[in-house]
Amino acid sequence: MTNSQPPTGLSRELIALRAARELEPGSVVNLGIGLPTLVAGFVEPSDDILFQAENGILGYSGVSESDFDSDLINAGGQPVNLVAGASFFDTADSFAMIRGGHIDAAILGGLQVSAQGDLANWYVPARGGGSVGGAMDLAVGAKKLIIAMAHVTREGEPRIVEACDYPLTAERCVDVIITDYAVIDVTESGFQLREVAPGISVGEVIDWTGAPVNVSGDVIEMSL
Amino acid sequence: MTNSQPPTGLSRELIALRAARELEPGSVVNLGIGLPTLVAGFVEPSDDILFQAENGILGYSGVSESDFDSDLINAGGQPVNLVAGASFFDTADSFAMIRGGHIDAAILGGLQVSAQGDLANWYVPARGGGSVGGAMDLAVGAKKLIIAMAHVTREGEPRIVEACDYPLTAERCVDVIITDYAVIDVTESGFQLREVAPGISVGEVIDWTGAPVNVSGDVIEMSL
Amino acid sequence: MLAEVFQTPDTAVADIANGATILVGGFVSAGTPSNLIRALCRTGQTELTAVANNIGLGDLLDELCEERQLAKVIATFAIRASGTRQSRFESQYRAGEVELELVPQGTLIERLRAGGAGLGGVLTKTGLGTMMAEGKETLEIDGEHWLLERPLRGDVALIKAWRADHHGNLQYRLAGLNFNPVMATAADLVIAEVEEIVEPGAIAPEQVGTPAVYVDRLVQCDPIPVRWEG
Amino acid sequence: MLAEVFQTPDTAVADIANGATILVGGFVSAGTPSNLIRALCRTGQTELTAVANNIGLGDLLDELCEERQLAKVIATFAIRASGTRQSRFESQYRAGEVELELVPQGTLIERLRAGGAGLGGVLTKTGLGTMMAEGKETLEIDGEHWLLERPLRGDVALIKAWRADHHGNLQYRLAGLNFNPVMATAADLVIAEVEEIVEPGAIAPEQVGTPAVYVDRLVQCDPIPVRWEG
Repeated sequence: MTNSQPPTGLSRELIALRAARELEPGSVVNLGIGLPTLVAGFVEPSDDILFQAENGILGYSGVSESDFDSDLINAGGQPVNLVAGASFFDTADSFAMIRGGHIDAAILGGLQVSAQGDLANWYVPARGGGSVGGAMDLAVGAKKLIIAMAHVTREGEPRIVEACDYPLTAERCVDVIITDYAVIDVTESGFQLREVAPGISVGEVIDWTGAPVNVSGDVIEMSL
Repeated sequence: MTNSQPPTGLSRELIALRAARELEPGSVVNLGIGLPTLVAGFVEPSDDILFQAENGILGYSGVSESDFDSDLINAGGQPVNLVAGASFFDTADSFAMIRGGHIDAAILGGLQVSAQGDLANWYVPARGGGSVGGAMDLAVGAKKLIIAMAHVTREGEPRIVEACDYPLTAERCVDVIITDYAVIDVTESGFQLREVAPGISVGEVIDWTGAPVNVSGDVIEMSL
Repeated sequence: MLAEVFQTPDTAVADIANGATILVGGFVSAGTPSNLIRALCRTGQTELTAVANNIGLGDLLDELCEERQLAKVIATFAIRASGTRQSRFESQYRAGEVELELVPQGTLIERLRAGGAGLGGVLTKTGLGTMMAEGKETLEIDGEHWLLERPLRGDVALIKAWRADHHGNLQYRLAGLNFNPVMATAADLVIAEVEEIVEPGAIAPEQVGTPAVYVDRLVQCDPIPVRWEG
Repeated sequence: MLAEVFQTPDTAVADIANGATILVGGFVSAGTPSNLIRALCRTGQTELTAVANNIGLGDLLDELCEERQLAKVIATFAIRASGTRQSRFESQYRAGEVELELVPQGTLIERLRAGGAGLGGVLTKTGLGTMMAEGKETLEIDGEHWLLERPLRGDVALIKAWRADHHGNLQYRLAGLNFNPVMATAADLVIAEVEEIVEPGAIAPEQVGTPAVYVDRLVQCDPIPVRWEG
């Protein structure tokens, strides 16, 4: 971390695009509110990805631009379209699906991620209160947890840290972090840099990360 | 109890008829396998009783005499007819309904009932093994538990006893016992005789019951 | 057994008591009993505890804060991520005037299910090692740790379905199910707002989302549209 | 993600291993995967544990006893009330050749649900004070006693639905649901026998009983009728 101005990385849309590329074809995926919601717009129908929404949908295809039906929304309250072969269920069945390990991947927003994979994403201490929604269940239950977020706060503080000082969502749950600067895997031995965003250097990622980042492997530039 | 021959009481059908009279109009009722199943044949449509079956039906109207559909059976495996306004659900929802106290009354068969209302109805020690089905959940969950059974065993042993020596289905669960001889309430202070079957005397009920029976109230003859 | 049909949402909720715990179905705009919520506001009853997925995010539950009818809210979404707009609930919460118990969504629905299904609690990994575990028991079962969460019930449930029959069977449409079917199992008095009431048999037995046994009162209303303002 | 369609029940079950724990859906005649059960018999695999509502009561599960393929059965109905006819299972059970774990129906389904839903156990009053509580923990929570029952999962689930689409969504008819939807959540490999396979979209989203995420393999078969012989 330095005291200089943080570099400008990817837009929210490009973070979402890169996150979409992280999904396996044919997988079942839950998207958190905010940036992750954009991911649905970046998958191809041929990928056969089924998006699950906590409020009880398996198989929506993204945010709808057409008429609003109050009974057809995702967990962010946005109107959605359905794919052929979608299904509806109640919240108990939805979280049996989530908590029971039937979701291949979840992409959530983050406030902080620690070197052992702890996630903080629901409570900003300075604001208090917080809203938790399905985040804790998803963090515990999804087979693979991808965090899509800005690499640093608006104040230039790293969000990728040795230990979270924000209240946790869950311990040891994060597998991959996708930011405007980099793709970083959370491994047994801490953060492992996999990719850097175009225009961002390995040194800048290290500078703006609040914990050691292993760069020993092949670090490549993100393909977008 | 005497060593003489037990008197002949009501037929199974008349026990079922009397048990049917015990049901409140508009109530939701589960019927156990065997004798209790006959009860469905003795309620009037105007009673608006909804029968629930453990295997996932609310609103069957009795055993069907017509074609057998393998997917439309009660918990005893018998084909049933539906009333208008019936519903189907899975076993988890069915036992949420039962265990959660949403069934107004269950009528089950019995092997033994004790003075504190313990029920034994699933395991004959001499035979071993046993089958429990939904009996334990119904005994615990039904708001009112009615036991319909023969007053004595084939060998003339009382089934209404001070304490069960057969393995229990549940403790302190029975509200009413309807037998071929009598209607007996299980109260805080033990068995209370409410009605005797036509042709059966109060003395005979006392003789063939294996525990004290309070006869202090108005004991009337069953109206059938 | 037949559900009782009320002519107005106001008569359906008229006997809700001060201090009652009220389960409120719906998920933002989907399956939300907005007419019943507005009628509850009009009762003027106070010291209420509301259990709902969300408050102050485009829903009408926030209107209960107008006249300070809420003593406590149990919810999963209650505070907006951004501080630029505060709901009435959030303002009162920050002023210490109303209590908030924030619960993870999967834990909230499972606590309600336990309350309705006669189960003694919920054993979940959700919340372990977080603020949600503070003051709660953790059980070790076969070497794994689980958080014990308590069953949750209401005195009243206000729910919304698409259609009802006169027995009280409810049919939902699209994602209108959400919290409604489970909440219908977990309250002493269940009041359902529906768009249409039909004859028994008109809803196919396979399409009943909430069986008649759970529903006490019905009221037919045009839905009030609401929308997320996250 | 798309469920794999197998041409015969035999190919669908061919890789089930010796010693596997197999959840078998159905309730006597309703929703019973009889073609898959017969195919499992033909694999000749042994030391199997079968988890099912019933065995030897008109169902075909009893045929697994013909060649002694079962080491253990976890069920709610396994022994007829009358001793006049014994199933093969009952004979082998009485000879000490196969183990039986008898479980109350509501506990069995809830243990399976916990296994599929990521919950650590079931807290129920069912079985308290009976043989079913022997050797199990009892918890006191807020002054009430609850029996702690363990989650239950299978290596494989054999289930039966009416129709499937190619994604693996299943639709049930009448009382064919019973144990099938929950068992579909609680096994590593889920194989569904259906009467018809249709295009995605042909089953309305509200009529899906088991969402596609749970189903790995599909096989289309004419149902084999079975009937209770209580």
